[in-house]
Amino acid sequence: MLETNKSIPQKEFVLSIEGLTVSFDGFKAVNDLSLYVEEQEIRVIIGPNGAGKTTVLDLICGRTKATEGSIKFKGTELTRLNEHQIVHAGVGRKFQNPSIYEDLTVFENLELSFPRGRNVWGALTFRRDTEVVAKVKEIADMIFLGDKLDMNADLLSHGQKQWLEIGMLLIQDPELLMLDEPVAGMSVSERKQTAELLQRITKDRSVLVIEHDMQFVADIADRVTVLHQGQVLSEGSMERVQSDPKVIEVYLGH
Amino acid sequence: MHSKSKPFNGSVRRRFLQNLLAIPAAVMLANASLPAYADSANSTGLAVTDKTVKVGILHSVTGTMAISETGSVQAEKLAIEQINAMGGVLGRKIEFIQEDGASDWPTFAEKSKKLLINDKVAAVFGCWTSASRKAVLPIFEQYNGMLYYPTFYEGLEQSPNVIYTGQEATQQILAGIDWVVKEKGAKSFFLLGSDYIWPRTSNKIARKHIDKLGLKVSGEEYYPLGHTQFNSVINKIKLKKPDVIFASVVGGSNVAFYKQLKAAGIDMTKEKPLVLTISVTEDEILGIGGENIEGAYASMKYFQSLTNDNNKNFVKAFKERWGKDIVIGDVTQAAYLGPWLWKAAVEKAGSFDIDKVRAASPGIELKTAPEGYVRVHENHHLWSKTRIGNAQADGQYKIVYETKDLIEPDPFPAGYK
Amino acid sequence: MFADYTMTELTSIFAMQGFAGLILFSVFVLMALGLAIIFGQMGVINMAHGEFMILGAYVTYLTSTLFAEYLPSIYGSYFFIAMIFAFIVTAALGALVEWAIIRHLYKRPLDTLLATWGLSLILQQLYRSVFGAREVGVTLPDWLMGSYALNDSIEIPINGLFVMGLTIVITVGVALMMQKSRLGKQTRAVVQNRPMAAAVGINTEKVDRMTFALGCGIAGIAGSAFTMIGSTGPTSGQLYIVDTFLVVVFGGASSLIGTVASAFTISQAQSTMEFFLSGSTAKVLTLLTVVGILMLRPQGLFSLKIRR
Amino acid sequence: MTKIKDFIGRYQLSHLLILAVILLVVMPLAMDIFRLNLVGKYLTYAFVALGLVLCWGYGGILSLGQGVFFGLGGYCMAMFLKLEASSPEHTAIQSTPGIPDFMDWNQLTALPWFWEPFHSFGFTLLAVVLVPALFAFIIGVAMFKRRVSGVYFAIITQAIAAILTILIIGQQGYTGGVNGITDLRTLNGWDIRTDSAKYILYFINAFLLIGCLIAARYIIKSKLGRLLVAMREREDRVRFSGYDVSSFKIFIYCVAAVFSAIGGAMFTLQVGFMSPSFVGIVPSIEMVIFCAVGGRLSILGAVYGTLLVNWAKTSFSESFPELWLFAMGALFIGVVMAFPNGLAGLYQTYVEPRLQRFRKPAPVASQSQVVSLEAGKTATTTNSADKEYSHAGNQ
Repeated sequence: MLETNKSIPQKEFVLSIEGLTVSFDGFKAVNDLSLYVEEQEIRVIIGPNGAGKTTVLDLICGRTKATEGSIKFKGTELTRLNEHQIVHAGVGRKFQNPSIYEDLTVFENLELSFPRGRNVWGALTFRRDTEVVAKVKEIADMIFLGDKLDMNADLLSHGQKQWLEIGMLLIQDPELLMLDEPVAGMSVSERKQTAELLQRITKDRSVLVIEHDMQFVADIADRVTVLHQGQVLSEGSMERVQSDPKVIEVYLGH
Repeated sequence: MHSKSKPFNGSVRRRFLQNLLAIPAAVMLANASLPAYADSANSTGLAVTDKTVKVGILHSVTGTMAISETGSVQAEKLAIEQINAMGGVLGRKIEFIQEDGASDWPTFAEKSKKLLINDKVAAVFGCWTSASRKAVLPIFEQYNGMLYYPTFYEGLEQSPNVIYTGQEATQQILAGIDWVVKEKGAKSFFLLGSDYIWPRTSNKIARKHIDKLGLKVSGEEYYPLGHTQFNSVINKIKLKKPDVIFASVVGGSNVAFYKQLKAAGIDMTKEKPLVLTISVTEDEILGIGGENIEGAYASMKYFQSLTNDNNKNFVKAFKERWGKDIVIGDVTQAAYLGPWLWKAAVEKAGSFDIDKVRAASPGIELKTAPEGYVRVHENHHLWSKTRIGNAQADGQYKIVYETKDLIEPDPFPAGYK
Repeated sequence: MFADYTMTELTSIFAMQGFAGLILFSVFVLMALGLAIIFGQMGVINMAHGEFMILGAYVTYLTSTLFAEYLPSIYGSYFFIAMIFAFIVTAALGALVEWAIIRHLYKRPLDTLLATWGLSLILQQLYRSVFGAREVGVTLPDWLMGSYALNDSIEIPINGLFVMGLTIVITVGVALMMQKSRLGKQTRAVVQNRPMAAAVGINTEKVDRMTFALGCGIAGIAGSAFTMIGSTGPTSGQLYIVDTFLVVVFGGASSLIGTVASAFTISQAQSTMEFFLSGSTAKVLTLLTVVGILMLRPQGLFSLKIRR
Repeated sequence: MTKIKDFIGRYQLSHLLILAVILLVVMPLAMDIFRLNLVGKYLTYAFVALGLVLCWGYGGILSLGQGVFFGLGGYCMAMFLKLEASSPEHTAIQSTPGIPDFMDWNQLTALPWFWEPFHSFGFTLLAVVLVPALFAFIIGVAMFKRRVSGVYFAIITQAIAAILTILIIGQQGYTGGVNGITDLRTLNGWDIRTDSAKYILYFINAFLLIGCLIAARYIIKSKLGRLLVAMREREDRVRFSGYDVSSFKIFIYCVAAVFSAIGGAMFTLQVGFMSPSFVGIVPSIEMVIFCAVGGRLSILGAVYGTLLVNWAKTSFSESFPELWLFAMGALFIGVVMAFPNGLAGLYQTYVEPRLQRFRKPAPVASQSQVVSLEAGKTATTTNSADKEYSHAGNQ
């Protein structure tokens, strides 16, 4: 572990998690976890079921409150903020199951995510001006839904819904993008497209991904963190992690 | 529109639909088609024809108050039937229009407006709670109607458009307290009531009187309407050991209170403490169960067990009309007086006109009243006797005391003006 | 305020007051238990719960009349039979209601609130048409209405003891049933994962119906027991509904222990405050406290902290 | 004018116009003043139902205590009117002239401090709106910041209604107790009991209602309206799109409270009294029913639903006084089970398609928007139901 930490170049961290612990009625889902993400890094978290992967994302975005520890995002302590304040700070989160507004059209889904008019008064006086329309179109093209703007979101395929949710994050231009299993349930060609999409959109931001699909992980990851029982088991490049005996034991033993 | 007074035939549904559709039209027609009589018996366009006169009955037949108001409806219908059997009023048969106040005060106001404006009734017999009376009062004053109100109540009111056939608080309370002090040697009182205007005002009157007699009020408690748990207050009573529990609990709470009082080992027949209630009539005992209130005393103007001939006839007629198991309480009797007092006033005035009936009302006597004899006071309340009854296991009261004279109604007792 | 009384008096008063609190506790548990099953396990908001209770009371009334007429010799024991009848009748009505109304609304829990409110109106009018608008007096066997004198100043109402005993029996019975019996296990399985329960061969429709009927049946028993302490009239059921829901919600809906704990807390708070303050003030303060605590713990007293 | 047209598409404008014509022309012509006054009374409930469409239909917040706000608005107005009716000349027979009669009966010798400002009509008008808004704001902050929702919120509002009822009844010296505040006569010297006053009040009432409808329409059409729909679907997603969900819930709850309060104040003016029976649970649930009958997602439906239920109630209770509860109960069950979208749903399913055939095709943009919105409506109910169901299972 020490070795891994040393190998990190002295760049500024976008996200630094230190000593993070959360317990549910005595069960420590995340236990004294520390994790650092650099600027423009694509970090993938893997680990067996129940390792605490999703809980870590929940903790970062404020959905779950930490019992102990700190989460610093560009110097801001996130554990003290509400969910929407964390979003305003520049953290975006995609859920495991596509979480979109199925009653609304693709356009409206993206429009609602457009970062303007986020308070009551703003929402009442929000107008659909050219800036909004242009931005929505731009994002829609990026997520391969440029021709489906007027379609109701519940009519999209599962993969398209995943893209839409990613698009809803992109329109907010977050500095840290967190994706929980972005290619789950996608066809092979959709996976390829998604991998390309991720490569493209990570140019000027950091990305934290949870994924099970090892091929996909290998395609996109700068570095990989393996979680086990709420703690970091191993960290480093894909090859390095794959050859770590502890990781092999956990996966085979599982 | 008021098809309910006729029996239904096969086409109820169609008739009903017709009724629904006909409402707006019928309202206008009804206004237009009213008989334009202008004789001396009816110079103000009331719903009076050569053969009939319309009156209203306005009580709750649904909702929480239906429990209490059912008896009043029955009494008023019985009185109307008896009057019709005797030839009606000024030669006209009485037809009644019954409306449901639904235990909801705005509904009372709405229905009273309908009765006065649309139906042009010559009198309304109705209301039970003070709140419903307060809600309709401005309407009766504005449209100049006549209301016969049957319930014993807190007083503090005197309207030219209402005849109060029940007792106001001082009539009921002072005699009762005097009696327990004199006959039972009571020195201390615990006042317990439901939390609304009648018990609070009654207890104020009681407290003032008790103070005047130089005696002690050892506690005063109110519980929300509909409260069902009285064990705490019963413990308090046990702690304070008053000579008298002066109770004005109403509605469903009554049942809970007396059952729990008995279960807590307070045997009311031992009179330690003695229970004096102003709210439990024979009607309420039906729900409480005679065995659960046996020994309590009630102070009011009428009990079913009165032995005068008027009452014997009344009870007999009432049971013939509404079933042998029925009981009659104070308010039911007072409601029965309404149509009779109205008839007497109309006949004295020789007219159905509200103003003339009002002018004729003070001084009207009813020698046939089940409670004995009543007379209408200038202030529209009744002169009446007050009696103390001792509750028996069979659900009836044994009358143990009766004031010698009629008590003058005093709706605005000194200190409340 | 206690200066006027001797120590013995005070001791006995506090003993009796404690007992009054326990009676109130039992009453709350009895009221809430049926609802806790229906609301907690099935998510159905049954606004007609009070009317089911009153049905139990009316059944008790009918049974007592029957016994007085035909079986006066064993009148003293009619109450037990009445409770059984009350359970059967209300449970049957519950099953009927579930079949006719509730099962169509499982996906819309807030709508069950409206539909059962309509049902409560219908039941009220039904009682009024059948039994009359007046309250009926349920005559109780003499042995139930007395009190047991512990010493000179402490008297324990027997019906209070009876209600407490009944509460314990029913609570334990329900708890055992939910833990051990087939229906209980099936109910919990259905609550936790409906499709899976169906997949392993549980007849979920039947389980729903039985659960709803069970909840209503317990309401019926409660109503039967309440003839000892309260009134029986067409609208008496409405007196209980707010308290009942608060007890269940305060307890944390899904747990029976929570319901019992919340009934205990609310009853003790209310009965203590009633003794020191006036009745209305005590009621207001109790309700305010419950609302306040619910704000702090929206999921009630007993709910597991889990990852959402 | 063009601005109004912007947010009420021409299509909806026609419906609103029809309602306005019914309220402002047809009703006054077809009815005598007694029935019209009755309709006016019903319309005051429509304010509450309209508020419920916003906070329940769109916001997903079921409040069983809207009567609280209706009552607060009504009481504010009643306090002003009562003070005017209690001038020293009118109350000369009291032991303390110049205070309301019920205070005198309760041996109060001076006007309580919180009554004093209600001598001013301006203050009263402000209070009618602000007191309930503030109260709703406090409840809203306490509840929604703590994420109390669904059934729990419904039960808590019920408890709040119960608390307020007990308080009002118990403090009769200050509030008039169970009788309420009665015998109100004049408004700034204008006798509100005369027929002409009733006509004028009816029109004021109708105009205010139409004003509230337009305001509600604006809210629904704004991004805030779409956010509410989105929140019912995916509250977390809205939160993680950077919105403070609770502030939107508080806002819509306050709007509903203000609408209810305006209705309450108009009720007091038209009926001439205010009583605690409105604050309680039963009327609060009844008003939810009005909203459900009209269609919980339709603001115009709220008005029609209220009128229909109350008209049925009045007719039933006149024709079959002892049976109307059966009919009402059946109506509630029937609407919930068979027509969950109420009258509006029936209209959309059966009437509208036929009308559409006779209609000239509307401009493409607005039509597509309408269609999608309506498709959204039906989808909303089914999807949210699924979600609520899984919630219930988790509890």
